[in-house]
Amino acid sequence: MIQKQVASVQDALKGVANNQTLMLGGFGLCGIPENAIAELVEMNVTGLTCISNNAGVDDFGLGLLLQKKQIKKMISSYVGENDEFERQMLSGELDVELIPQGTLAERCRAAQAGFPAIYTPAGYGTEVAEGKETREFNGKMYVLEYAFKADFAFIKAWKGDEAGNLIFKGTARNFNPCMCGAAKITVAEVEELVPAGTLDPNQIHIPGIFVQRIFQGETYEKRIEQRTVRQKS
Amino acid sequence: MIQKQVASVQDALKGVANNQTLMLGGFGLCGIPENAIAELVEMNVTGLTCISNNAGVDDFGLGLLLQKKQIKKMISSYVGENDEFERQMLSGELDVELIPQGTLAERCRAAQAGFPAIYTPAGYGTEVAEGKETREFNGKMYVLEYAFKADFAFIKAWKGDEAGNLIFKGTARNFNPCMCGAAKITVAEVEELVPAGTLDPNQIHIPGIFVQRIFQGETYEKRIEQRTVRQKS
Amino acid sequence: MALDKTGIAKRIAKEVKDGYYVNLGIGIPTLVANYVREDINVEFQSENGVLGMGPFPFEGEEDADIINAGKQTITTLPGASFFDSALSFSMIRGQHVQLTILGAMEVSENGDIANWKIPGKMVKGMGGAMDLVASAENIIVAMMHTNRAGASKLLKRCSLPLTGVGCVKKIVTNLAVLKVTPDGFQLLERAPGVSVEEIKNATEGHLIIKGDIPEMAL
Amino acid sequence: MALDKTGIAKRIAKEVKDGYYVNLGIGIPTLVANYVREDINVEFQSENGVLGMGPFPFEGEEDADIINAGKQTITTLPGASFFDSALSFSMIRGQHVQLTILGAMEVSENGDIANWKIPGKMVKGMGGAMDLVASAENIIVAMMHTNRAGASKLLKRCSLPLTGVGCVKKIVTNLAVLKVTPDGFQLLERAPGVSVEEIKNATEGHLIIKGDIPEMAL
Repeated sequence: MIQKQVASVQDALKGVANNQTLMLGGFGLCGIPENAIAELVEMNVTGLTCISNNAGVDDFGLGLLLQKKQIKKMISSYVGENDEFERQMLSGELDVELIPQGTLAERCRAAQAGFPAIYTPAGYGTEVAEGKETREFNGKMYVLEYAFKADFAFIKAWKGDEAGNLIFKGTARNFNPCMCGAAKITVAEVEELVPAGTLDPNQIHIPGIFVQRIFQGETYEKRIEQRTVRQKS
Repeated sequence: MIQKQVASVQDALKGVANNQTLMLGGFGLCGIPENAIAELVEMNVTGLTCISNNAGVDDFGLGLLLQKKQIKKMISSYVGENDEFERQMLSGELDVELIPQGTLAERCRAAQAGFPAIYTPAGYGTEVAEGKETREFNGKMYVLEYAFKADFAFIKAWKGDEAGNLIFKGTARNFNPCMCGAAKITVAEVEELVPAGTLDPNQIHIPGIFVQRIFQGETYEKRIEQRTVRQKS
Repeated sequence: MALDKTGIAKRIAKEVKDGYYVNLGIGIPTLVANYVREDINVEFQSENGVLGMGPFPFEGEEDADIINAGKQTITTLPGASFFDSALSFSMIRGQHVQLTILGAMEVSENGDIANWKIPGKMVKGMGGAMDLVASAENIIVAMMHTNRAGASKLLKRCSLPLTGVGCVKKIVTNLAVLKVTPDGFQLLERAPGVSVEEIKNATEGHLIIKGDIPEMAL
Repeated sequence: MALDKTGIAKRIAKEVKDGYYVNLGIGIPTLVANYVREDINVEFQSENGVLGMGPFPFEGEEDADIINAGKQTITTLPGASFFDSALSFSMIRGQHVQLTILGAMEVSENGDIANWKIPGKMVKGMGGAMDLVASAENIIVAMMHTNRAGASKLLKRCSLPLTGVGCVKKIVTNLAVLKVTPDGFQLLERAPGVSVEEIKNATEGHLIIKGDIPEMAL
């Protein structure tokens, strides 16, 4: 078994530097690498390009990095519900590349799986496809989209083991699996880190080969963005 | 919940006809749809094109269809250990397209995921790439390979539920997940079929949306091709 | 009388057929789930990674790890499954989802849709909408017929940046049900008490009116 | 004395470094697992869908659902995982596997490899070999230096259909360890008691001999 466990979030983020490209898992505030984000704030690295489906809210998730102007560019599919983001974007301080959500997932997966590019129908005929190569297959048009290149991927899983194996919970899975192994170094944080052999090999969502470093996060706030409930009748 | 359960292997294979293209899961004899294969023999459909990593052995798996000359063409990555196969291939009775194993998996996945084609480095510079489009990305050469088109996919899973959700066991997983939803109709057979709600939604390998029909196989021989053991010391 | 959002959702719910997997967008489409006939079997997919969505959780039972694409806390029904974003869009791109219902800012008479950006003003992003409209074979748009300023949202050509090209099949608004045809918007049904004239006046794109236009049954 | 298959496997085992994920082909490569140093941590991947392979099972404990790519029954070690063929080749194509060891029928001096077909005679297929050699950054070939007829398998140009082009980095045979360089096969080590002359005679491709060639340490 190849040991992936590191002692702390500080050890896990060694090598992160200004002007790097980072991938961050999560959908909205669900399944985001809270501890890695907190440490990025602490480290105060700047000029970051962040590949993440969303940009957090004003005071949580990637919003914390936006507040401190650590992010130079966001590559996302949806960035609503964040006033500071909107301000920085409209003022031109922040560079924003909006791409379709499925394209985002698949450009991560391409990087993970060694594919240089993919053909997707998403965005054909829209400004997302401007300047991009397009091609017809069986009468339908597709856009050529390239694999991402990133320095670090920050992943949040539910459980993990020393070997780097990961299990996700519910919809906190989202982009996390596709980003594992899609960057030079993949850092996973988990709510519960267990010894190798504890997890059922049949039920592992991401094998440890895609993970370079793993640690147990100190705390998780797991903030809910839209608390919707019904009443017991 | 959308009901996918059918009463029998006969119901599950309704619509299978001569000259169709079939996908069949399995690696060697591990994780093959034994009951569907037995029914294909029974139905005596002929002129089949079979997409399957291997072609079984002389008296089991796809070898049973070969014996009865039901197969016109095999698309596989490895076809050793089958004398009748070799005889039919060398005599020209059987058309054989050999393709790299990763390409086979990914052409299935492309069909499942709505991608028209993929670029893979596998086979570049070899006869597998002859007549195919090639292209350079970042100084490396890739071959353009197209998504498969198939009429039926026959899948073997360990457990499944009425909603068509599947869980695989061990290395019997192999090509089965990539073939789900990669044909017009996906037929899954399982060792144990349970009511919806029994399986943990977090631990489902293939969601039922990719499966049109599911049934519990009557028996499974699960033959071992290479029984290798060590002695207790 | 023009429909309210609930009315639009109720009318769209009638388009949902037995055995359909359905993706519901944010806003009016989300409401559709409440009005689907109870005697048919349908599963709702949310592109953030869940199939078999159920109602909102009871108070105190919310789970931050179980949300829909609108980031709302949800529950799941028996037969549900969770999966990652890649597999989720495999379902969508691979046309395994039978019906997509989403909102729009503009639709054009050739089926183009715009719903993700107002240049210089609002840029929330397309989320999964571009993947959905580029792949789905059956797309219904749920929206108000006109914007707050009273201008038509059913246009000859969209003025806003497009989300997808020639993809919308049907539109249900507060005033009408319309089908996108090669010749323009064909009026299928009127909202209760709404006249053809009112719909005509609220539609900038080419409106096709063939024979008597019945009122919607809700 | 020329090495036997076990000797070749032992020599190759020394190329396996701490922290490596390794894919072993069928035949001699499979034996390598038995000789890897016990003080280093290595995980074996098999392309049919398992990472963290252990030894063969004890008699009576075989599981038909747990095999390696050679279709042999195996066990798994703590930290193992099972996955599908697509994810398995993501590991390979994505260069997450650090070392690939496989057999060959022929290797050419520019690193081409042929190991899947003898036209008109033997066509077993390439299995995962074409994916492995097209993607792996570190490929070691394990084979006999000559074929049964005594002809060299280290050639100027392969005569058989290729598996991959310019991909082999190192070759360990029963006679020698060789590195593939832009100028040809560079002889690195001799098998115990085998002379440079013997290796020369058994090598059809261009052989580069620089300085003293040490004997292998096993």
